[in-house]
Amino acid sequence: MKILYFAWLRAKIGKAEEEIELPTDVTTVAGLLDWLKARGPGFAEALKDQRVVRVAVNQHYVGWDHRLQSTDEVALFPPVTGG
Amino acid sequence: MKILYFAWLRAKIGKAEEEIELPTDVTTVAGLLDWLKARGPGFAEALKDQRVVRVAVNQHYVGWDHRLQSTDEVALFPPVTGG
Amino acid sequence: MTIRVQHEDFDLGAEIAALTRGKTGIGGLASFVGLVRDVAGSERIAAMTLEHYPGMTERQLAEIEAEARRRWTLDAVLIIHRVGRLLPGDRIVLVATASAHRQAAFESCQFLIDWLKTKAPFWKLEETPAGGRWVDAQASDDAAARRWVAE
Amino acid sequence: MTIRVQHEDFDLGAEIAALTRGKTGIGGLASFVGLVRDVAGSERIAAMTLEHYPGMTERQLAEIEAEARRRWTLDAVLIIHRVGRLLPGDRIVLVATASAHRQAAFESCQFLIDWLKTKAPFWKLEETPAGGRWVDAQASDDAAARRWVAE
Repeated sequence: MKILYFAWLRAKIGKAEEEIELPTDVTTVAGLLDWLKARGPGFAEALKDQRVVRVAVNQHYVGWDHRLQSTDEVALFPPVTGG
Repeated sequence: MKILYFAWLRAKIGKAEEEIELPTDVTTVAGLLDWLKARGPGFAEALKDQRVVRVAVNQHYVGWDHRLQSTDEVALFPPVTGG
Repeated sequence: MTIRVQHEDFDLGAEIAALTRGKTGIGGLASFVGLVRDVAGSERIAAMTLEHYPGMTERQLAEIEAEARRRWTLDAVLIIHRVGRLLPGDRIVLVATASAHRQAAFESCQFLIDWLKTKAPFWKLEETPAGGRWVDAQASDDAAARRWVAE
Repeated sequence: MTIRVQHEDFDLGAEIAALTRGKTGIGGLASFVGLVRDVAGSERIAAMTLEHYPGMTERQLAEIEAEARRRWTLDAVLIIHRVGRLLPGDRIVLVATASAHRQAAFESCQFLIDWLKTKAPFWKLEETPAGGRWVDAQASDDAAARRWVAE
């Protein structure tokens, strides 16, 4: 699974994207975030307040309950500030 | 007194402007319109429905009761349609 | 000059660039361009002639601009209105407002065009297949202008 | 192309002329240009870098445009958003809509910028005297976007 990070999430996590092997017990977006948070202090810091984390799967916004596929492109980013 | 006519008021009256000598008993805008209407069929036709006649004195909108001076510039025109 | 009544066309990009140049406090610029349509109701329009009242028109536009500046904090205001004979697709009017915040820019821009349409002495004569026809004032324009009074 | 995400600046006049050319049913064109301000709160901004999510950004903008076209009868829509490093006074975004009637043009233009600001994946990094600072989403932008849902 491809994961992309943007803006201050990217800065805190320290990378713009990565390929991960999704553990079989991680099936939803919420599960993915919990799993990511345990991967290190940068992840824990970036994802500690999920109210300011937006998630897109295959370039569409999704909620915490969204079920993941191993071929998905997942993106994590803060609320948008363009315009 | 200088009087200006615009748009279809000008077309119906047949002139864009004229100098008139204001009769001494004509003191208001309403009085002026009554006096003008009696000057000929073009005037009567142009001024028959005063709901669609706007009046400006010295380039400011005024009401029917506005008191006139002999040195005023009076303009009569239909509701505006610019923009 | 922030208010101009002219026969010539205008260059939107150049006008807006001149309006905002050097003003780095501007966050948003709203603009409206009115164009000559080729139909009015069910009739084809071959051309449109715009007449105005020189002197009073500029004065009214200045008053409308002053009112907008009383109501909103604006960094720049521009009103250009053409007169004379225009063809379908031709630009008639440009209204642009700039402010630190976009809501003020949008609202003041709408206010200016709404009030311009009901207060500034311009008149349109349309050329239709049946001959010349003076455009009637629209009740919808009066209603649009009135919402700025009720507030 | 009615939707573009690009590093380069844009020429407002040329873009609008191209958008309306030959479309003589257009009566009004509303546009909004967002610019980089030199202050944010009390801090001076030396520059601003805009980041986006290539692919999703264009997709979101296309969805926002489609929603505007469902809600209003529009003759033309244009959205240009710049990315990369910009300086105070630089143009960030252009949204323009054209319709037979000015109210539809104004409303749809406001709708597009309101929804763009809360849905399209762009992020701003400001350069302040204290260093880089990611811009926070504004509650006022959420409120502006929500009024188009309640209707």
